[in-house]
Amino acid sequence: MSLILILIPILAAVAILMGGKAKSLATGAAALNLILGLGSVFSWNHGVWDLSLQVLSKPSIHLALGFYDGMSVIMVILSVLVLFTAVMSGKCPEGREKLWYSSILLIGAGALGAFLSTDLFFFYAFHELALIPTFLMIGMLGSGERKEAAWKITIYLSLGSIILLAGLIWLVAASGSETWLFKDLLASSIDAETQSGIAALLIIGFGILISLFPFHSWAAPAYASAPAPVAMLHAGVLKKFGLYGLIRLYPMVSIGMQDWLGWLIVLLLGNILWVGFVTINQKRLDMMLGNSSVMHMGYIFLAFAALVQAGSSEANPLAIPAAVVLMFAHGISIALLFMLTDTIRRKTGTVELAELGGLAKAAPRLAFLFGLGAMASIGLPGLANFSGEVLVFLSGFNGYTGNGLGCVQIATILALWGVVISAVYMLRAYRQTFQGPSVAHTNSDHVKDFGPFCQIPAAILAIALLVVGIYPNSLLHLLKKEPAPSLETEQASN
Amino acid sequence: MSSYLLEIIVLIGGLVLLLIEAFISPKQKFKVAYTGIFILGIALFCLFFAKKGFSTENTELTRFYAFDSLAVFFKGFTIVATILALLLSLEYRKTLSKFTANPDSEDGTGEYYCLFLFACAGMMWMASAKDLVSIFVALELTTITSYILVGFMRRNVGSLEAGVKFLILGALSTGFLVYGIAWIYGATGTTDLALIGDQITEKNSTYLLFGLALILISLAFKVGAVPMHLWIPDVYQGAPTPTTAFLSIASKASGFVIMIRVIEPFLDSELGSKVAFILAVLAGATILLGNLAAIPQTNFKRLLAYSSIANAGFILMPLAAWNAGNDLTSKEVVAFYLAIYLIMTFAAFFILVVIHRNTGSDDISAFEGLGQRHPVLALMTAIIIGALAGLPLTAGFWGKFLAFKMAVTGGLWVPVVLGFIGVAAGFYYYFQIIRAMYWRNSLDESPIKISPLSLNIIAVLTVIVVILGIWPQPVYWLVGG
Amino acid sequence: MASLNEFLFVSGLLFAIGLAGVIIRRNIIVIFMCLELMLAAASLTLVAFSRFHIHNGLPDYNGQVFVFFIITVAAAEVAVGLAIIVALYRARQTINVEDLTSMRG
Amino acid sequence: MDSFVPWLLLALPLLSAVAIHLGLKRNQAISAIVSTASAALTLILAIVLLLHKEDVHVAFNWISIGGFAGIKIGLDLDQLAKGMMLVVTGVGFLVHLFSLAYMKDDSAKARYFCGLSLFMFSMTGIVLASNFIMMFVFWELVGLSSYLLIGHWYEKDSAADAAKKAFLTNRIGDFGFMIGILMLWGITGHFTFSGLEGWAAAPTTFCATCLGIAVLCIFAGAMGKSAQAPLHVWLPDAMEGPTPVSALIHAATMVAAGVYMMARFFGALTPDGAELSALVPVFSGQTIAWVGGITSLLAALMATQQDDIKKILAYSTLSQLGYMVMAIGLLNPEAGMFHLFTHAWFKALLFLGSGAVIFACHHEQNIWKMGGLKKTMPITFITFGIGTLALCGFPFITSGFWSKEQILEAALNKNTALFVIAAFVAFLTTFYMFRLFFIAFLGKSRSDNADHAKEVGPLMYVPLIILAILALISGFQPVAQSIAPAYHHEGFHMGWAFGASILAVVLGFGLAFKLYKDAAEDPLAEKGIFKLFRNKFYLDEAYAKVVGYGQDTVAAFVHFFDELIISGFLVGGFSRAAGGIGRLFGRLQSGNLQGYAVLFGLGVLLIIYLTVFVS
Repeated sequence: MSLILILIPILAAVAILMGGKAKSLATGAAALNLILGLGSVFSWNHGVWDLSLQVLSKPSIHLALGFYDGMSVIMVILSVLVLFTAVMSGKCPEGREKLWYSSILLIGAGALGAFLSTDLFFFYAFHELALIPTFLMIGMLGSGERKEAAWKITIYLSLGSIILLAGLIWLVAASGSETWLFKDLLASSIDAETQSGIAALLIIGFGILISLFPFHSWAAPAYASAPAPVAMLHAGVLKKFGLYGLIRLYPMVSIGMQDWLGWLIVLLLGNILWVGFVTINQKRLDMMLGNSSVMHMGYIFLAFAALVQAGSSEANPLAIPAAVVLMFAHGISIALLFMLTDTIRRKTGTVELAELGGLAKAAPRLAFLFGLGAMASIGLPGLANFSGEVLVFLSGFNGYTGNGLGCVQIATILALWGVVISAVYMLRAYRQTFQGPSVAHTNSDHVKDFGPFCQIPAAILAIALLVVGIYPNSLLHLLKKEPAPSLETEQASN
Repeated sequence: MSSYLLEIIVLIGGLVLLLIEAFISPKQKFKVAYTGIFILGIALFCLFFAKKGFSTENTELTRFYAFDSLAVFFKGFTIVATILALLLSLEYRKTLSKFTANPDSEDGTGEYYCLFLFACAGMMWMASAKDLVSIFVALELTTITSYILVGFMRRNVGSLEAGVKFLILGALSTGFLVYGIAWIYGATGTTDLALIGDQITEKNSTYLLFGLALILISLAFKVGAVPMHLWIPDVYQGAPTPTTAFLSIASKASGFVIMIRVIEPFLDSELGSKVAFILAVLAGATILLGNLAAIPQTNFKRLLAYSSIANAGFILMPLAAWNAGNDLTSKEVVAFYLAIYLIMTFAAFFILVVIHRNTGSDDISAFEGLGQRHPVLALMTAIIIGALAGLPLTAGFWGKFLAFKMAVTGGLWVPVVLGFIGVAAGFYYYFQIIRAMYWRNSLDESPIKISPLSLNIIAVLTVIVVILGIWPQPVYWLVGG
Repeated sequence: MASLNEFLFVSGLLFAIGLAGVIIRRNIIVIFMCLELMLAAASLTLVAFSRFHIHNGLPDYNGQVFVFFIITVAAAEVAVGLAIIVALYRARQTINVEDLTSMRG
Repeated sequence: MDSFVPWLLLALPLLSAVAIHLGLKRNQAISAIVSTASAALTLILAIVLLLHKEDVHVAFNWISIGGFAGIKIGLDLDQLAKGMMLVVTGVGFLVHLFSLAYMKDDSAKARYFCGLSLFMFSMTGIVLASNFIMMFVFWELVGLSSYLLIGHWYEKDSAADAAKKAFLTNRIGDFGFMIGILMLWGITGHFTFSGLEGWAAAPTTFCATCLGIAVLCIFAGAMGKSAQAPLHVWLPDAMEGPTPVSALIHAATMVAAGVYMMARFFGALTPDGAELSALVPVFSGQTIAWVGGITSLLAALMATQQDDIKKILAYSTLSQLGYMVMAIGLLNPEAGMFHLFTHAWFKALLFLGSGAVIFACHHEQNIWKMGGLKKTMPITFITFGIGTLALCGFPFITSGFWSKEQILEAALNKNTALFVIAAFVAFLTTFYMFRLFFIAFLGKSRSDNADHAKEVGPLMYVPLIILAILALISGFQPVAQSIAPAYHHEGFHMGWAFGASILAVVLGFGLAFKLYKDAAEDPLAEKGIFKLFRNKFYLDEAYAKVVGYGQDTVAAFVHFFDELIISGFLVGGFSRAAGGIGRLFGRLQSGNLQGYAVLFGLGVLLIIYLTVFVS
């Protein structure tokens, strides 16, 4: 079943490349995936989703798919939601439909594959599969300084992947595990000294992929230049791969991670405060959003730091749920914002904040949806991000007894100031774009609002934000269930 | 049936081809290549479908000749590489005839095809050679043939310059090989590697290590390891492209098989750690230099040359982390790596030839606009380039992956770190091709012309690269023999 | 009779002279001759080892046989090499190695 | 009581807001009616609940995680909440009613009522919240509705900026609030008020200073929401919103939420009438009290020199909130709540009255362009007068007197300095209110707009009358006792406090009468210290500078360094280093055969050395 989820977009992409009707195939595939993916909520721990094929005997590597636990389910839901809406958003340049839609589908397939893999190798490999079309799309069909941006993201993320791979190989070698399956790896143990080195590689490797400070300079230009669906998928979904991986592998290096707790905290505060200030100084809506997405990674890292400090998910039961909810929320909200920024770019012809103003008059629906996304991203209660952020802050103070502040608590307090910073830039941008008197680019003769049909993708994301925001338990319940005992169907191929 | 019949088939086939070549009309010279492919096909068929029937029992040559799984794999490898090189020569013959006897006919191209068979026979023998003498002779058969293959375009200054450089440096390395053999012989009184292995002790270690160092110099030259890599960029760039492909794949592979044969007794002896150390140094230096020097390159052929140096470094890594145990052995990893390397590199050279025929240039800038001029070729190129860079889900990943795994298990931290730097640099320079294809526009928007032969071969190789990327197990079936 | 060490010293010297010639001389023909000198040095080493390696009262002739192989190979190498050098001369009118720098970097 | 009735209190306004947004907005009139009806229904429910004497507690799990106590969305309807509910729904309903007329011709009436309903929902959430997280949720949501309503006329730059400023200033307060909640959670292990109560009854060992800091952090939230100095700057700007909004949100209810929250919090820390000071260190209370006192003084001073009718009222709100906060800080939350209760009615009255005036004067807000409204708008005049008296604390007949007396009493008992300030503020209050009253309503009209003013319609004056009645009677003991019994109402003593209060009213009135009885322009304007008052102590300018030079310059610097060092130097350095080494290797590749031979020779030496001589 899991394989179907990955194959649908891949096959659709192949069909598109062979000359099928690009748009309808892509939309159909993504819709099918959405239904299947949402359906998994009810059936994920029944075992029907599991698959395990050995593709290499020495070392033993399996094409193993399935839902490892509730976190995978949540990430898959995020992926199918964003994939579906990404397919429907943006505007494909004339004559490039094949490239456009097949790339989007491949990125989606890669992301789904990564989150569905229960084998460390394929977890890594699927992510790479998703990166290549990302690079290509930014370089070919992006806007603005697309080539520089694309080259930068290519080099950065490749480097990150390499460092990560080094960490993963070392991890497996040190664990002594016979296979690369998560279940075997997580059942093994590594001595403390080795853990430290592996943890460093994982932090840097995953960190580059997540745009952890100071490896963040690729993110904003790439998102600003990327075609809307690519920015949505990468910032919304693919970037979460790194965090997902860190959390997934954390139990194996829990001791080693503690050596780096101080650094982790410094870096995450770099994300929140340093990049926060960088964001305030942005003059363009797309760059502002790109930087804000970098900044918000810091909060998820904060939850991770809290987990590291506590030493296990039992000692800090809040950290992982906090990170997961915030990952989901950030994914949806940033996808929504990138989608709408692209809409603004197309409707008004500019994303320079100085050239915008009063757009709410001509495009109230757009203004509402963008406002919802903006409010979500600055952590307004009732929208998903708040649920995540409040859990992050709680996880930071978990175990605090009132006798002096630990480093994680201080980080939490400083991170809270980031909430103010994000409100500053987000409201400033919203004020500059939608409020005030209309200007040449935004008057109502020039700009038309969303049609009722065009707002469907945005509305889907908005609803997701609302559902999780109003009732976070809808996601958290998924995290509580135990995964199904994995099927022992190893079809050895030798 | 004796197993060296295989070499004899190829060798006699080569001689027969020379005869045919002499009597065939200038327009028909390409038929020589097809005949050569046919002969090699027979040899391949014999190798794979009758290998159970071969034996080396009770023959005079047993002392010099091994027929183990390593030999079988590398014989097959050589034959496949030669077939592909011949196919590539067919695609390249326009350029070839332009710089040989008579540009309009294909008068001067016939011998070119025959030479591959002789070189192939030499390499097949190398795969089996287990005595220093037979190693030397087989190696020289290949090397001397290669001199001609490199300098074949006698009206092309680049080809001749490459030929001379190869000749001088090649002969120099031969000198070191012979001198090294002499010292090993002096220390042990034998040239049989199996007997040498029994005599390796701490006592005579200085002579032995001196001899081994000299042999390693020569073999490093053969595989293109630093610091004996200097000939590679110039020779690869100047030589006719099929020769380059042949050198960078088949020749390198036979260099490695000999290296395995020579160092195996040393690595299994009490001097093992010393030999492993020097190999690790070579590996680290080779990876670093190959990858970093590739960064500023603008000529794709020269880029591939540096990449071939870099790959030699990656292959040296599992050898340095020597493991002959029953888990994943170093020999398997080397064979695995080379098998995948063959597929990717030949695909890259086929693409290069196609581009060269259309644009007359080997530069990276010749790839500009390929994404629009021929989307299918561009896609396949992207996959091949990705594989060369070592992206997961392409075959190229697995070679590097196993090499790294081996090195990590063996605790070779410095080469591993350098290796990762190298892979990162690799992403940088390989992706320049992708960038040129997709992000840049060429002035010439006309579609690329590509022969069905090339297209099919590239397509097949690409598909293999993808399938092996997801499911690499079949390589083990070949490697395991 | 001279000892093994003396033979080895001479042959080593010859080898070094050959190598030095390859490095120093600019004329390709001379370089090629130096290369042959190196092979000859190696052959001398082999013969010396062979001569001083006594089996059952007889020298070990394996080494001396190997020398014949070396001579054969050297001859083939010279044949091919000279052909290439001639072709080069016809194309460039020079056999000076310093003129062969069209490819670099 | 059926547990579903409390939920209705929350659900009705939310449903109304959602319905209006999703569909009803096409028909503006229906939207307005739906919203008003929901307000009316909640008012009825609130009264029903008030009559029902028992406390009601309902809750459902909002966030539940294994190993963590979880967070609930729960409603605590005790006496404190019920009384506040009455204020919220009562003022809310009247404001809805008033808005029907006031916003009649607004093109975005539906959006306006949607915002009002959203506010009613959020405010109800704050009042009924059973725990701090839930309170924070709704705390932010009232901030949102306030943002939306201040920015109702978003095309005006001033309105858009004011909305943004309000939101951001509140965010700064909420920064502290969240830290406070987290620290409190760490110290006590509870978010819920009932949990805190349990903890306070038998406290575990804890660090008292930490608790004091936590209390102050939580108070920071109140400072933002209740606009205490130095976070007060948003409230005067918030007057850019429609006047009914100012009455509801920025006078009667939302800005009082900070006081309510502190009362709720301190209530939870003092189960069964225990002394608060047993748990909370003295410095917390003192700080809070001084913040309140200083705010009330500064705001009152600033109010004396404002010309905009709404601004005067806004500063007076600040000043009165300062009173309430002072009462909280003096550990007498009952007094603060009592003042909140009475203040809500008369301040809503004043704002709606000013709204009526503004409406009648065609959106003229400068009091110097009004005048003589006594004749043209008699009902407004009378009700506004009642409101003014109540605000000044006119003895015995107004509600304001009773509640202010309590605060003065508390100050007198605990801190003489604050008592002096409070008394002085009382004097200032009377002074500036009568200044406003004289200039706007008496004398001659000073502009065409004021000339043509007509009495407003019944939809507007009925709420005024109702509020005027409440402004008079709500402070009397029997009334207060029956409506809001939780707001502890001590008997009244004749004493220093009473004397000071009388003196303040008399002096204030006298001075205002002397200066402004028939003034055509302000005799104090541009005079020394009054200029300072008029310019709000230049605080807004100072803040703009801080934001401009502090935040934006820092941001520009950081951005510059980000590009230069991280992107350019660090990362660029690596790639340049790699490329440079690559070119260096390329230089070895000289193309010269002899060069190669030399390198070959060196390589030979190296390998031989490494193999043979390195062990």
